[in-house]
Amino acid sequence: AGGAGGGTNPTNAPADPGTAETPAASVSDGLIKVGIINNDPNESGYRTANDKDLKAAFSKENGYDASFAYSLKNDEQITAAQKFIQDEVDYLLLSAADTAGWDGVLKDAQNAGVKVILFDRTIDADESLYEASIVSDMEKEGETAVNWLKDQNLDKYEVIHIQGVMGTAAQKGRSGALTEAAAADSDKWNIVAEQTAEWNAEKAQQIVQSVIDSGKTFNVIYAENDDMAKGAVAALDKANISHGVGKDVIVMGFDCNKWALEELLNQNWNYDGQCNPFQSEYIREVIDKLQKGEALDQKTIIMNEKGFDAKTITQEDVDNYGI
Amino acid sequence: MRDGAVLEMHGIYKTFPGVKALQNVDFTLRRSEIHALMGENGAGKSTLIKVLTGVHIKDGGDIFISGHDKPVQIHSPQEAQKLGISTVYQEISLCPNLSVAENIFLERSQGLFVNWKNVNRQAQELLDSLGIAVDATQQLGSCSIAVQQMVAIARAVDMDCSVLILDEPTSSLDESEVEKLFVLMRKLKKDGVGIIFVTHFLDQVYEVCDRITVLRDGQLVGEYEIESLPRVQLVSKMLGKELDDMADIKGETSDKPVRRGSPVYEGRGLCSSEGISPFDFKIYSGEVNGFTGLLGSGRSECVRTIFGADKVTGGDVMMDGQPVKITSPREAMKNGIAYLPEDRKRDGIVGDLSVKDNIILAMQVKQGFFKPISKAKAVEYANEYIRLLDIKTASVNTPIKSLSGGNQQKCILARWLLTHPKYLILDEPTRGIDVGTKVDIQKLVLKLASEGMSITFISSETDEMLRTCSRLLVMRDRKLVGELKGDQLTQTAVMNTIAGGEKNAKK
Amino acid sequence: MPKNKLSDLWGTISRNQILIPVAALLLLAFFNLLADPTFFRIYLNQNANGDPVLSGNLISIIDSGSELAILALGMTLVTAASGGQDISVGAAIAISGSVLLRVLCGADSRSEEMQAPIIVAFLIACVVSMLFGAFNGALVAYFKIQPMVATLILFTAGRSIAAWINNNELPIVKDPSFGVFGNYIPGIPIPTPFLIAILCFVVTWAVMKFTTLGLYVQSVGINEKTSRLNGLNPELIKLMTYVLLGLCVAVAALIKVSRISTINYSVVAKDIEMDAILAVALGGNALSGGKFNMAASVLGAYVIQFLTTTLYKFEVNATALPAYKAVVVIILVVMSAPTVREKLTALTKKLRSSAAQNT
Amino acid sequence: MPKNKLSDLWGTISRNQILIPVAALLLLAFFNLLADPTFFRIYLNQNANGDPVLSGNLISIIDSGSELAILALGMTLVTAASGGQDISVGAAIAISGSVLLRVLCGADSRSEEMQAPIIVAFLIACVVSMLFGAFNGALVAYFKIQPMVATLILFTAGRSIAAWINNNELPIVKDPSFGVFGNYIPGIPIPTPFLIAILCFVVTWAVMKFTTLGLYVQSVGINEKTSRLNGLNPELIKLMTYVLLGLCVAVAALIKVSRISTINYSVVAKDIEMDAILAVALGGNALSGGKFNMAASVLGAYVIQFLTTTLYKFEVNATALPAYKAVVVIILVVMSAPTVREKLTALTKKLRSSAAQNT
Ligand SMILES: Nc1ncnc2c1ncn2[C@@H]1O[C@H](COP(=O)(O)OP(=O)(O)OP(=O)(O)O)[C@@H](O)[C@H]1O
Ligand SMILES: Nc1ncnc2c1ncn2[C@@H]1O[C@H](COP(=O)(O)OP(=O)(O)OP(=O)(O)O)[C@@H](O)[C@H]1O
Ligand SMILES: [Mg+2]
Ligand SMILES: [Mg+2]
Repeated sequence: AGGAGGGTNPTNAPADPGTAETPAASVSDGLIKVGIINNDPNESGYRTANDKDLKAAFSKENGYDASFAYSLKNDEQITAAQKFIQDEVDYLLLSAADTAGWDGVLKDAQNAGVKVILFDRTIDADESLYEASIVSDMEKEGETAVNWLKDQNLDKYEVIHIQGVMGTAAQKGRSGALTEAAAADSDKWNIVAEQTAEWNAEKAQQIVQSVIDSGKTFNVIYAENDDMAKGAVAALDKANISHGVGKDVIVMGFDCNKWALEELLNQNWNYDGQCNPFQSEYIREVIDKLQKGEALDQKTIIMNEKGFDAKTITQEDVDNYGI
Repeated sequence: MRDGAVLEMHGIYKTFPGVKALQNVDFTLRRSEIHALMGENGAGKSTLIKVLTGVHIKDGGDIFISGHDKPVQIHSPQEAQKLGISTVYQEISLCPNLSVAENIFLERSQGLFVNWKNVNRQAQELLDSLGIAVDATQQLGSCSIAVQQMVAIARAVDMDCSVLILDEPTSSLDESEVEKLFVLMRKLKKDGVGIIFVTHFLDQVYEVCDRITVLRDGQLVGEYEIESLPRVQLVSKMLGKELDDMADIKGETSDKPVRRGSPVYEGRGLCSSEGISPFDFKIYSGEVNGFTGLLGSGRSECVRTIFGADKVTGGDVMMDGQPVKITSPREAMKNGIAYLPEDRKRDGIVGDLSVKDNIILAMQVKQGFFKPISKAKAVEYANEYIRLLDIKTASVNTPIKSLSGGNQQKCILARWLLTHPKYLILDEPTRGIDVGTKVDIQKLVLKLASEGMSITFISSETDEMLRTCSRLLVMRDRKLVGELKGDQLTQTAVMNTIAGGEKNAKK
Repeated sequence: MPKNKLSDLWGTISRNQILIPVAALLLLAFFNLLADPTFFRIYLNQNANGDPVLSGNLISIIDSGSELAILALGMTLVTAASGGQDISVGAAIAISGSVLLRVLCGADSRSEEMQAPIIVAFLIACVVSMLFGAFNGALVAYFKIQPMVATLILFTAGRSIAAWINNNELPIVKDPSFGVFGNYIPGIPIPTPFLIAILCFVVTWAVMKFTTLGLYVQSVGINEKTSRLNGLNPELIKLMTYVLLGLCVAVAALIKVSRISTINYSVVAKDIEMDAILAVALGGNALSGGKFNMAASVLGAYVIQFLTTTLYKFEVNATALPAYKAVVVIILVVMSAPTVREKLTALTKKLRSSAAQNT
Repeated sequence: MPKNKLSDLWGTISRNQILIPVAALLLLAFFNLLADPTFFRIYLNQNANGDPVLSGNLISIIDSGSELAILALGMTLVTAASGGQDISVGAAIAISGSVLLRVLCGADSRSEEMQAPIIVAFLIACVVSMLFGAFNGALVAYFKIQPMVATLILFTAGRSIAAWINNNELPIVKDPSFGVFGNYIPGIPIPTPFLIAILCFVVTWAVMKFTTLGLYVQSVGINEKTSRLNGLNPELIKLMTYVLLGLCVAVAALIKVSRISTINYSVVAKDIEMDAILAVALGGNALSGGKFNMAASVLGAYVIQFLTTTLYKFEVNATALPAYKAVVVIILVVMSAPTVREKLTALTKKLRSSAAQNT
């Protein structure tokens, strides 16, 4: 799945079962028919990579006949799911916009014999309604990052905490670990500023700028995504505050954008946490097992997610894990 | 309160930024009388009425109403209505995209529940009883201004009132409709209603009124019995000048300039999307001509077609013998045509802009985008015309919408005069203008013509047109039906030609 | 002369503003019919609880479009009276839904039983929602702030307020009886949201028929000064329309939270304000206020839902989805633009006159 | 009588609409001064490249507020002429920035060198942006669609288009010379965005001074019919304002992408449309069109930025941030509401007359 990061193939790959080519053959081909419901790929670099990965994996060559539907709205996703059920797909792959409201459709799916696999996000529904759920554990991402930070053994942690859009799973998970760590050891840890930049580089820049302008000292920037880390660094550069490996301020980001990993490689940043968008291999594994009639070891499959340290990162990592 | 008075106002003051609109004005209205409120444009007539009806809050003074022993405080039109004061304002206050019935009902509705069928029926009965030929369910905006005006009157009249205020209700009515209105007013008067009547038509005052109150520059000049105040004196009281003879008011001039040569403007087979039948028209340099006809006969449509204000759908135009294309106001302006529209509020003023900007607008457009008129120059132009036309305004920077109706009209006239047109079209320039200024405008028209400008002059008052025009084009049912000139220019001849259509039609 | 009568009829229709959403609906329906006649299939089956339910694309449309249609009612009034739109309805739904759940769940967001009768919770939500409506209305009516700016405040702050009401928790109502409003009433195969919507239309229709509300709102919207001269109180009337919109919001919120028995503050009813405004515009109503036609707005709402369902049906490319939607909407709105309508009427007139000459 | 002169001056000021944003600025400044006088400290230090730069809160404000101020210029014109607002400016910035980067980076989003001179890229971005502006303008002017609905299309589709222009990639310009527009020109300690903004104001001022744009736009906004009868072409003028806004958008986009040398389609300039509209409203301009005051809008933009910086400075709770902002904005907008202004003028009058009586 690693190779999906690069490439420039346009997004409108397969879709249109029935209309494009060999309409009669499509079902009897022995292709596995999947309906994939995802969030809008323009939402973020993460989502773009995720979509590309899925499109590459569920191709005709790989034995799949895949249809895609995208929306950031739950209602629209449910509508799409109903349609896939009517189209009698074999598998319904779902990255839900919202955790609730899926019971009805999933029951319909079950009745129609459609197997449901959740990816990227869990939902509030009975476990019996889906086969497997392949997710990132945002809390774990946060813990990994905070543990890394703890390992730096600073005398004092003066952290600027730049949050994502409040209430999102990523924000909650990544904020949680830091808040906990700061509360646990309040002598050593101090949150200098905590503000939401709504995933936006410029807002992050303004927030850090504001901290600098008010003359506060800090030595860690904990930004909940790469864009915001980038904005923060722009503010540091303006004030001539050094950052990176062995410098005054430790910079931490998430999502492993390729350019962000390159910053690590150049020692400008210190840490980048992965939020793994390459879920297709996990999903295919599940489908293979189900096709063979094997049982799954567990329902909830938590993906492997790394945290990269500027001291140890290699060009290979950048190529493999950059999105 | 005096005996028989239904309404008394004492020492009323009202100031607008830069204008003392009313200063120590007294006014008394008795039961069963029609009381004319007279004065020049901007004298404060409408302001007095608006103070009375709670549109404006007075700065000082007391208002007494019969049946209340203390002075009443009127803060809103609703309160005025409750006190039995019913009003037709100068600017027609109706909703054009509602139906006639809805408009009538609006004023009188109380409570939240209605029966729409009854509303329509009652409205129709009311309209019929007043002889207004209109369908109650028709959208008001599609009726002519005259009908709209009658609807506004009908609506006010139908209320249970002891005071009825009519602020220039007749400015857009023709004679037969005015007559209908007078019948109605006399009937109400007999029923004990006190009526305040504002108009600039002296004939009408002397026809129906019992008493006259004259205002000048926001101050009371006096209250007079109609018999004791001959016309000449009334005018001199309004203008504040002694006048010796009627000739001055009538503005009679002996020599109407008629000049021949080649036509300045000549149109053939002109027609527009508004449905006017194709017509031919020409005007010579230094000539004043006009369109005449009944209300809605299409006079305005003709001139709008000439100016390109409506979508022109056909016709050839020559100016000074050269064929030109005029399908938009811009092209007309380029060719030296100017047009003063009849509906000043809708088509004339740019309400929020200053008097100065309003005056220079057309000139500026003619000069072009990259040649703005400098501020100093603009002020100079504005002041020149404020003096020339005697426009009453606090300053050149006052928004035009706060000027009195007549003064707004003068600003628009100034706008077009400033462009020094070859051919000037004036559609009802004297509507809502006081006697003094009316004469001034007529004189101005003749003066401009004598300097070589061609002018088309439209007015609902036939004698005004007879005084200024050397040629009259008669319209009927959106068709040009005749032309009168020279000796034919008499009241009777005009009337006959206008009416001729009916005879013909009956044949 | 049947021909003449026919063209007469056509004339009336083409002048009538409801023509526009109807034409849009027909157009979409026709397009779907051509592309895939099965689009219109409706079948009866059983849902997970064993109750009979109707399903099919058309049912989905009337089901999912209901909240929008209900909002369109209030939005039309607000538009007509104040010549502007309330952009805070989405956030207001979040607040109202949050209140509803707060009352139902009490302090414990995972309680097994409802802490209050649904009707009580709903009434409280209505009151809160109407208060927020009154807040917007007061800014617009008394402080003369442009509706879009005035409602921007609640638009920005609303979802924070909603989260705060429930202490940032996402309460879930476990009692299935609450799900009735967003799904099906056992035994009735028609989606409840649609039934609620119909109830709302009937009430609105009755109000329009038996009261002067419509007339007052229109005259205030057309000319505020005139209305005042006519003895109306324009401020009060404007305020009232916003309060009524608040009521519509509460009903829509009930349906929304009932659909999923919980709420997600940041996404519930997201972007619904734009759709509600579009519905009003598609109904041929002038967004600058004045005359209005409620039925047309409601149809407009269903047109939008029809369009959404159609786009899903045709699996348009994900990246292009908003673009497609936008393009269709623009075509519809252009169709309903006054200028184009005038042209249409003129055309009809011509047709009629030529028809008259022929007979 | 100096007293009288003073109150005269005060009278003039209180009637002047620029009073409002100025008062808002003073209010915010005063508040900050009370809370922490060091807020206003400005100091000179060196940035990472060793160039001297000014910093401090005030510098941050004039720096970060520049895009908004530039947009406010165009938005004011659009508002004045068409009596509505363009809600697509954020999406348009995404498009324009995307074009800029596409031209600079060519097909390879990670290229080390720029593929075209910046000026060429910028000009192309300007043209594209003005074309989109013309699209909006044409819908508004010729099809008479309400601005908000007309621009809704680009608002919805814009970010998809932006993503499509760069094949969904996020190009990065590596050449440091590109960063100049969003940061500092070596040797000049004032942030470049502010310099660009000043340039824009000067150009605007000159345009207002040496052309009749202001008069035309206002008269079209106040009375379209009259304007037509005076030889103006209202449609063309409206269209022009949208095209000019397009130009402002391109400039703002240049600054935005230069700040971080890349673009993120989904978040760049997010919600900036609302701020731009607010800036116009805070400047005391009627959102329903007509008379306008550009300088007041620009000040309005900086007021908004001042507010944002203040809120950051006071470290308000992240969840409550929108609520705080909304509350302050409402206070400012209410202050600038015409009715309140009238009351203020009346008060002044009273003060003056009592002053006159005393002398
Ligand atoms: N709202 C206002 N704001 C400022 N000045 C006003 C306002 N209304 C009227 N004025 C001024 O008050 C004076 C009196 O105006 P008013 O409308 O009462 O005149 P009028 O006698 O009715 O004139 P006309 O015959 O032209 O209707 C005028 O100078 C006018 O400019
Ligand atoms: N906007 C309109 N909608 C419908 N009918 C109109 C409209 N404008 C004018 N008319 C009608 O067209 C006819 C001719 O109007 P026009 O204004 O040219 O007449 P006029 O002779 O100038 O009369 P007036 O003295 O009322 O101005 C009238 O019957 C009028 O009712
Ligand atoms: Mg008057
Ligand atoms: Mg006329």
